[in-house]
Amino acid sequence: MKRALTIALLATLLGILLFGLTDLFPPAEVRPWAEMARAYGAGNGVASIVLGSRLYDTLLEVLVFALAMVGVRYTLKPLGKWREPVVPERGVVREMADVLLPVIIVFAVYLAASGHLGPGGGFPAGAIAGSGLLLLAMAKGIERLSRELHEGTLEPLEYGTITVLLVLGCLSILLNHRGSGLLVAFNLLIGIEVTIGAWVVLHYFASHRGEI
Amino acid sequence: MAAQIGTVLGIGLVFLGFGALLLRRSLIWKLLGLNVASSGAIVFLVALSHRPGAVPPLSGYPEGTPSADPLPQALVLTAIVIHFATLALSLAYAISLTERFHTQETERIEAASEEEMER
Amino acid sequence: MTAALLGVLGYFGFGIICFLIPRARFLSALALVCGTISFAIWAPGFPRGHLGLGDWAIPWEGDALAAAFWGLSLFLHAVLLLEEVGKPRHFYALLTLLFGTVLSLVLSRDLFNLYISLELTSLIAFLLVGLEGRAAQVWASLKYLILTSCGMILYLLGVGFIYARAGSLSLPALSAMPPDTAIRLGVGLLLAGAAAKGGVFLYAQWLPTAHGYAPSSVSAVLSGLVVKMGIVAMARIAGAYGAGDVLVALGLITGFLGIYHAFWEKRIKVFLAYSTMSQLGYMLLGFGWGAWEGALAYAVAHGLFKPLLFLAAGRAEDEAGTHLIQRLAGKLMLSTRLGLGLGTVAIAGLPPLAGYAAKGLLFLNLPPWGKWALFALSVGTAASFSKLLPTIVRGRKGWKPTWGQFTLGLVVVGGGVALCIGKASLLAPSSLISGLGAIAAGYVVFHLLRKLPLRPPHWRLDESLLALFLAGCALLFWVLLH
Amino acid sequence: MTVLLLAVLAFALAAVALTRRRLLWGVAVLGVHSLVLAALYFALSAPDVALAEAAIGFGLVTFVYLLAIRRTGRIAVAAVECRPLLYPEGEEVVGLVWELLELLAARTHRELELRWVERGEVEGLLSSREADLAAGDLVPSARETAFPRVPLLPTRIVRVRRGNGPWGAISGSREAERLPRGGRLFPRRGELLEALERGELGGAVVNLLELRSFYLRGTFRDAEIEPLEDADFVVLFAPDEGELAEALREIMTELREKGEWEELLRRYL
Repeated sequence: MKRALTIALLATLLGILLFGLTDLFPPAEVRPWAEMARAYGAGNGVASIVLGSRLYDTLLEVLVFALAMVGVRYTLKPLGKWREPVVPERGVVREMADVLLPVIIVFAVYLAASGHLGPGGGFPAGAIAGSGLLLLAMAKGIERLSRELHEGTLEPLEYGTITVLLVLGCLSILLNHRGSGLLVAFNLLIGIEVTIGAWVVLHYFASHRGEI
Repeated sequence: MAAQIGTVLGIGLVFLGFGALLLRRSLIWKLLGLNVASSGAIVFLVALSHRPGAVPPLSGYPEGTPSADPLPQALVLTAIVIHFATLALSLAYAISLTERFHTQETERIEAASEEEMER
Repeated sequence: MTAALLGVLGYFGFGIICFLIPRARFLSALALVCGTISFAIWAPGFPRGHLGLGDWAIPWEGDALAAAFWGLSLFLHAVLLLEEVGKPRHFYALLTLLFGTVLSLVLSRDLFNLYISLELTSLIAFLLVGLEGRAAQVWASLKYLILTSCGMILYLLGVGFIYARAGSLSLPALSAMPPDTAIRLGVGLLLAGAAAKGGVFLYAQWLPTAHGYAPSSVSAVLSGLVVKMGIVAMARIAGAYGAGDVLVALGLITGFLGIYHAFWEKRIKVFLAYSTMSQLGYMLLGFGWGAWEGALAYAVAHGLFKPLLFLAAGRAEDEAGTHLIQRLAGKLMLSTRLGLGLGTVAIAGLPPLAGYAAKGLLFLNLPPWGKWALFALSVGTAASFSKLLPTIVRGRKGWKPTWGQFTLGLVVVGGGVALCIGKASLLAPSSLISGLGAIAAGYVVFHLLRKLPLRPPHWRLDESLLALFLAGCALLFWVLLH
Repeated sequence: MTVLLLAVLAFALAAVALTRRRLLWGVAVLGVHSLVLAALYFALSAPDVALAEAAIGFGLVTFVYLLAIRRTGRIAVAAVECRPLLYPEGEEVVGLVWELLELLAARTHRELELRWVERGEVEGLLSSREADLAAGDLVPSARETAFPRVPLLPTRIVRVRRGNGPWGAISGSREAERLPRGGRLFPRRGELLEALERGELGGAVVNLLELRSFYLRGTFRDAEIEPLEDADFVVLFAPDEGELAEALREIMTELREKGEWEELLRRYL
């Protein structure tokens, strides 16, 4: 009964939405963006919007990301640590991890720094750096790396990055200051913030004792 | 044509995701459904940015070639991050709840948490 | 514009730093000072402008609505700083960021900026609800998260429909569009999504548990301010597009169903949460019928007496060691009972308190049958709150008022009196009689109905989701066919 | 054309992922789905979004999910090895109890994580919650009856006597509690058996399945057997795992009703 009702309901929703599509095409003209991108010193239309004309949205988005990570931290912390995760015995994996780490970092920095010219930007760069870091950490033994990247130092760095980003962003909006240097700075800051966020969260998910 | 296909796919994914959200009983599966539904909304927006024969919104293409609309793509970049953030938070909540009640069935979790509140 | 943005920036900046520094309450107070100065500078001029360059920039505009909510949130911030001493620093940090987001949201005139601001407000709300980490709170928070995420997916689809037709995300551009199918559908989706955030009945069945189980100072902000952000978004969208009748319909639904549930609810904070849902009906009716002044006055008034009720209810639970209304009677201190009592008579509309004045303002600008609907809602509110009377009347003598409750109570009385003096028609005999009549009728109705064996349904996650989709589909049909 | 192909693929993958029974498969297929979506975005001339989807939608989301499943989706089993009930065969684990545990995992949407332990470790593992349940060669000792338990098979504790010498039993077990004074304890069954074969022991306190394994090895042809008490092989659960125990009880009832239980017994015993 409930199943049938649910499916009927969703089918209705699907029908309405598909009906709406019939009237949707062709969409409105694309507004010329090249001028605006040039004004911000960007070669990438998307980057010029994300970091330029709609920078304020991006600042709020960074806050959303940071706060969700804060939430994850406060939710998982009371659960306590998981017992020492298994570390692979073979040295090859560990050595590969040592070689891969700089490659991943360089790639992430490249993505962040060239985000205003081509595809890329701070968020994907941070995601790649953060998850790469954790993968390697798992290969090397997570406890070792998390001792080195201590939360006591990461937390001020994270909040500091956000504060700098907020102040810089709002000032650039207010003073109408533009330029590709600013975009690179934003992307790098966002990259740092997302890297820290992703690392901390993945690390929490990996090492905190949840169920069982 | 590509844009139409994309929009239909987006709406289809929303449908699938909501279906899983409503019909599955396990919490983690519900969250997986929510994830699919939100990726559907993203596909929908990306498809709307496309124009026939369009190139990516990057400079360096010859003058006069039609380009895709950068704005929906910019929105989508934001939306992807937001969806990830809420997903991570909800998974953390799910872990914390399963830790306490040792089940993932939403009905049982709900009943158990009501019971806990009465105490 | 500059001043407003700097005020918001101050809130965000101090909020983030609160995470790091032990004296978080002090920093939060600095943010409040920052916001107040900024408010004093921008409010007189109602500035308008764009954040950014070119066609894609985010339009910002100050108006009466923004000013009202700035005033309310600055005041509530001050109250909470007075009320909550010695909480962990992330509590103050989240609170500051929450108020900052609210300040930014009410100024925004851009669909996507509204989306992100709504996400940010509710994200902070999830964290605040689950902050103490009791399982029921975590579950309430997760339910809140799942339901509002569904709403936001609908909202995002709506943004897509609107943008594809209008080529712009700004609300002024939306109002210039011819109402074809895609635009109608888009507006419907946006309204449904915002309703899921805004605590409208059927769309937001997360509200009773989230507001009922959260720590009481958090419930106070959530009920007083945060759910209204969804209503603000709905008012802005419907105002730009001209979909007032949808708001009226939603207002009637949430008003009466909320009262129906509140009437039979036994737990005090959940009862207050259902009452919040019904109170949102007044605001929706006001916005829907274009009585913005009255709707705003009611939003502010509700933002004053509902936090008072929640704070007093939190104290009451602590003092009596139970959350069942029946068992509270006889166990509460005089100060707590005074807070509860003042909130109750204010929400029931006793002249000349804030509730009465705001209802009166709303009443003036409604069409005739709207007046009857409003009167019926007032009777229902008074009836559902009648069950708090024994709790308020009987009790212990102790006297331990808190500063937050004291300030709120003072403003509920003072603001109401000031409004009544300012608007002479509120003190006309006919208004007074209808105000007192509603309370009396409510008390009679309470005694007539309370023995009825009606029990409203219990909204679990699956039912809530079904309700959301059902009501969403209904709304889409309505918008398409109108 | 590419777009159509990718769209159909993405939809099919999502549909497959959401209808799986095993969470791990669902997440894995959804990861592939995300990659296909990234390709689709690329085909729709949105390289920025494609990159973000690959890094976040595929990378981070899948990663977080896998880690979350690792946390929530496991039942940690402390397994006491015992041929026909629960024993390793090559890389695999097999046995009557294993089949039951797999049913339990499917019903509770969780994965099994097995850890071979010695009989004497069971109590400690369960009370420290390091294991959610213990199974295998498990007749609960007096102290272990405090844990929630589900009886599986009736058995009997017997004394077998072959010659002169001290008695032996496996430490921490019910049998060890019935050991006469001066008896010797062994951590594993294999060691007990070897001691018997070397003639260091005159007899042992065992349950019927152990007795059976002794017979199969031909050690006990001419022994005299004295029954001591009736008991049950059980699955023991950690103190707060009443839910899991309830689920297993339901499974057992269903199996008995459908007659599949007899079939299982015939297959393994």
